[in-house]
Amino acid sequence: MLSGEEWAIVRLSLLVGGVAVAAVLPLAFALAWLLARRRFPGRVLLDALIHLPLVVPPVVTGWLLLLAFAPDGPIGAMLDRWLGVSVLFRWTGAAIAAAVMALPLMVRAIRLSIEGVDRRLVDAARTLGASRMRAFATVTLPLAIPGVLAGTVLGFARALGEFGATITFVSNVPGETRTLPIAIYSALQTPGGEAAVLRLAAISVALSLVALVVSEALARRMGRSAHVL
Amino acid sequence: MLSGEEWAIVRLSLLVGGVAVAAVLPLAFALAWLLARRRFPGRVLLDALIHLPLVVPPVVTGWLLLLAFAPDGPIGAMLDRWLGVSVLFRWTGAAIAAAVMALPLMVRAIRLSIEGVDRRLVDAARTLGASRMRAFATVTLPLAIPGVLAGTVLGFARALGEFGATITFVSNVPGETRTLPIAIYSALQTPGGEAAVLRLAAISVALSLVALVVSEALARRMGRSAHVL
Amino acid sequence: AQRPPLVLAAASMQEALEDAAGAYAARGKARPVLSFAASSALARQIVAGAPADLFVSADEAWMDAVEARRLLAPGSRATLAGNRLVVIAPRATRLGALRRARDIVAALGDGRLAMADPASVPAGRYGRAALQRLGAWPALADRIAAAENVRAALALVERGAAPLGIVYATDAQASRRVRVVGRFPPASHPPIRYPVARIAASRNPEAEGFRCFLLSPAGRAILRRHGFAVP
Amino acid sequence: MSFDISLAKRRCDRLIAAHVTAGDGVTVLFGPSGIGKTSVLDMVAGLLAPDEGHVRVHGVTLFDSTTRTSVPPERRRAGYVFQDARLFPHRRVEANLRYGERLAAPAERWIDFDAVVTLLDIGQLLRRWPATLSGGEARRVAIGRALLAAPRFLLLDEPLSFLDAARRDEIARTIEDIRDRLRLPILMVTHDAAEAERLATRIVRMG
Amino acid sequence: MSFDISLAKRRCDRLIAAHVTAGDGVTVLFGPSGIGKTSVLDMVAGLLAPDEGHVRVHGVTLFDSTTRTSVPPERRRAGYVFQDARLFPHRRVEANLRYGERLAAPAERWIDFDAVVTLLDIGQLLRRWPATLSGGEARRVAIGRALLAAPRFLLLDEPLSFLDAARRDEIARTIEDIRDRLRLPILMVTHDAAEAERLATRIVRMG
Ligand SMILES: Nc1ncnc2c1ncn2[C@@H]1O[C@H](COP(=O)(O)OP(=O)(O)OP(=O)(O)O)[C@@H](O)[C@H]1O
Ligand SMILES: Nc1ncnc2c1ncn2[C@@H]1O[C@H](COP(=O)(O)OP(=O)(O)OP(=O)(O)O)[C@@H](O)[C@H]1O
Ligand SMILES: [Mg+2]
Ligand SMILES: [Mg+2]
Repeated sequence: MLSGEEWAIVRLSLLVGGVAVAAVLPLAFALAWLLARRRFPGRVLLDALIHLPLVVPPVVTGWLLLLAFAPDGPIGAMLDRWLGVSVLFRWTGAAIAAAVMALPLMVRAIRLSIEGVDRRLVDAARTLGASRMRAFATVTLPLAIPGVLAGTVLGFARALGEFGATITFVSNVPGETRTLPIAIYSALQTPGGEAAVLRLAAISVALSLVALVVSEALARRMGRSAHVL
Repeated sequence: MLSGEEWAIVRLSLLVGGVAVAAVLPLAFALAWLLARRRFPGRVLLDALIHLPLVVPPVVTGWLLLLAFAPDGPIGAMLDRWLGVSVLFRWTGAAIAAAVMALPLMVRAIRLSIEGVDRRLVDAARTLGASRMRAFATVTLPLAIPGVLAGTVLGFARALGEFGATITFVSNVPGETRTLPIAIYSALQTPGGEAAVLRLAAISVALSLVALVVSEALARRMGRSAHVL
Repeated sequence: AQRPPLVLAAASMQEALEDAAGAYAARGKARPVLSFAASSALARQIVAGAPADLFVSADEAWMDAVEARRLLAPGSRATLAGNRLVVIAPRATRLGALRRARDIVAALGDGRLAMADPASVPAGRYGRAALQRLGAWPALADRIAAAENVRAALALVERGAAPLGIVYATDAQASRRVRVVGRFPPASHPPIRYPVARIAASRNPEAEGFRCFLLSPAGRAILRRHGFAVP
Repeated sequence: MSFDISLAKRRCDRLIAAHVTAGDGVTVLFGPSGIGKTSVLDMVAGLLAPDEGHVRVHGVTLFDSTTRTSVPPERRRAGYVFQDARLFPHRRVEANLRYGERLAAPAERWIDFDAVVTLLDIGQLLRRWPATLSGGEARRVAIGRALLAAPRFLLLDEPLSFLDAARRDEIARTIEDIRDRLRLPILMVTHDAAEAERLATRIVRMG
Repeated sequence: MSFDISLAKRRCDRLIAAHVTAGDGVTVLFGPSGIGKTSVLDMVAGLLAPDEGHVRVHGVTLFDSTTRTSVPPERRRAGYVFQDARLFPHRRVEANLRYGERLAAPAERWIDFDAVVTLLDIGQLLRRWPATLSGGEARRVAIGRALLAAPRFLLLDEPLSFLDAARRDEIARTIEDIRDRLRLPILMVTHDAAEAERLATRIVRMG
């Protein structure tokens, strides 16, 4: 079915997409909660900042990431000094690019769900002895699960499809940063590469179909968002 | 402040993004409603199809659009025969690309909101004499407004940032398809174009900031999603 | 009034062709409309039947692909310009001039060599051919950072993400952040040529005018000024 | 015959069955919590599909499982006061009240807006959003909304809960009035024996 | 002194004021719809910030505007039965009941799970989702949830609404028991004169 090289690309794509989404999910949730429930100065600015990777072309995002993570860039220098690592040309860099691109989609979806959570249920939890944090974890969070799932699906799909920022940031290194879209792009650059493009695109679509089916199943099991009297 | 050429690019970007989002919104809503409220065979497949432009790299989406809208492509031939128009190299084509890329984001956000609408309110509307359609228009739709707004913002931001599909589909024609991201790409291709890149990117960000502020204001006015006793 | 001709051109020709279009307009002609993108995208648009007038490709392969479908006006294909491949390093590098290809391997240290994707992008394919011919490819094959295009490869070197890169001489000349540390002998790779041709379906009379202008001494002077080699 | 109801419906672990044949007046459904009173009203209103049986009101068949008839809820013209208030959260109180009124043919209306507002003493709430209402206030608005939709019969699910004695009395008097003067069939759930005593023309016990 | 409450709060167009000083037993808040009874309970529970005044229960200051004290709701240990049921829709009935129980120190609990289930007759509902409960069933679960959280005082907002006479009586007996045996201070809202009569140690009229 799949060639060895294709398998390697699929594995890498899943690794990059999975790690990106898993790593950025807590941040996305925190940001969504801030935007949904708190009023503070600079709120709209934060919101705009989060939307940035959506508005600015991916290539620019990739370029800005490169500036930040380059050996003499602000984050790159820190990583080098403290951890002695570099994400350039590494799958970790690809995951960072994917995470940045997925973030706005995840934040919006989660925020939408949090805004829909009835605060009176949180009140009820508080009178029953739950601290603010505990009420959040046991009421707000589970009731926002539909948004978390939707955000995760969107983010994962976006991460699977991420191309422009990734190739600009960490280029196209087989086994490290050559994810499905980048392999597709390579094929697309070659005259007569259409067959390979369609094949690889079909693999992407199959992956996302699996992700969707899983998320729908999860949603059905967890998504008891029915209303109380 | 802005040069004449920059103004033209901004106007074009707003036109393309605005038309794309406005035109695709009803479709997005219909699809979101179908996915949220109906169970039918092929539902997950439809869902996957909608997510496609997210998963597949934009360049591939652009290429597929090109195939579909080419003079002898399935849609292009129809457009030509019935309306005598072609969208190739035209801003309408750029709007189509932007709409396709924005669609999945819009559908997800709207769907999330529709799933959160309490059906018992729809029941109440029905007993008060509202037909299924009317109850939908007067209860489900307004209560899903937060999702519609979130979807519109996401979709508009995505449309403003759309690059890969657009340039592959309708190229980079000044005044027709050279939107902000494509102008940014052009600047990136020019030696020493970094200043222009940053300037154009700043314009994009400013536009999206305005869009966000407007949407937040709208949300505050319309988003009475408080719960009834 | 007649619409000006639409020229689809490789992104790496952007500055030179903008200048040429300006010069052409200064002669009282309508300024051609220029659309820059990757040659692959432009070629596909032409193949799909999009209404363009001229095509300037970054390599022969994509022009061949269009020609194979009989979409070029017969006899209109010509070589517009040529280019050279160079090795660059960040401006502040302490490297001396590289004389042999194997010097690249040594100079790279544990860094990567930035170049356009050697599997697909024209500049990358030329670079690979040269490295193969000079015997350095086996040592470098898995040390490549394959970028989306030459400009992206250039950016990797400018930012110090890669210690060395292979780009066109035109790109190297335009960047103040890098220095040329080596040049590939022209014989080490297939000739780098930017072909131009008129699209068969073009009905725009000005298209041929602009094509001729580009190939005229005045047009070639502009290209030369931007660092291109002209026949 | 104002109500001719015979229904059966399985819900979770419970079998709900109801048989009501009633002439004019108020029919009170009486029975312990969870026996299926609300379910019966929902089935009469067309919001819940019975497994089998029939619903006829005023001689009009609204549902019949043998002929597979089921009139959609909006054409049943039930004035349903739900056990929960179910106000539309995105409309102010006035817009909630007007929702059904606007959909009813003017000739069919039998009470006007001002009369409802006065009766229920909700004049000072008209500009409010439902989320800011107290329990009793929301209940009164819900009653008003149902009355203004020009219904041909009433389904009242504990309509007087959350209300103080004075208001209960006021609204009970209105129900008597609707019963006696307008002769609208009324199907009502209550747990209050005194209320049942006062309003019921007949009492149907469930369970 | 079990309750020492003096509160003022502006809500929309209404000024809510309440003064309660009560010894042991059940204090019934009585007053017309919309006068502010629920608001007072919310302020005692810590869910609504009073504009000024103080709340002391059992001699412990839970709120005082002069000293800017405000104990967070989770440490006030109120057993609050809301006017609406407010069950957690994502937890089954059993998990709803256990929510507060799990958070209470075992030593503080004064009623156990099985006793609550028997008392409220909700044994067959334990595996259900709240969305499938009838009005009275939801109410009973809400009462059980509040009792199981080992509260040190009770706030009951029309706890017996939606319940049939037999169950009302049962629960009223439990309230009497809590009042007399456990001597928990109880602040309760009801519109039912008979209920007030039966349970109230004293009645505080609002409005
Ligand atoms: N969230 C809110 N915002 C503004 N006003 C509110 C809000 N909630 C309640 N009110 C108003 O405050 C007043 C007191 O409400 P409260 O719910 O305390 O009344 P109540 O005495 O419990 O009435 P009922 O017996 O009808 O439940 C009412 O006029 C009500 O409309
Ligand atoms: N959506 C539902 N899904 C499954 N079972 C339900 C649903 N709604 C109600 N039930 C069950 O059906 C039975 C009847 O419920 P119903 O609401 O009709 O009772 P009721 O007589 O109105 O009770 P109450 O006086 O407590 O309101 C109850 O056992 C209830 O748990
Ligand atoms: Mg009921
Ligand atoms: Mg109240």
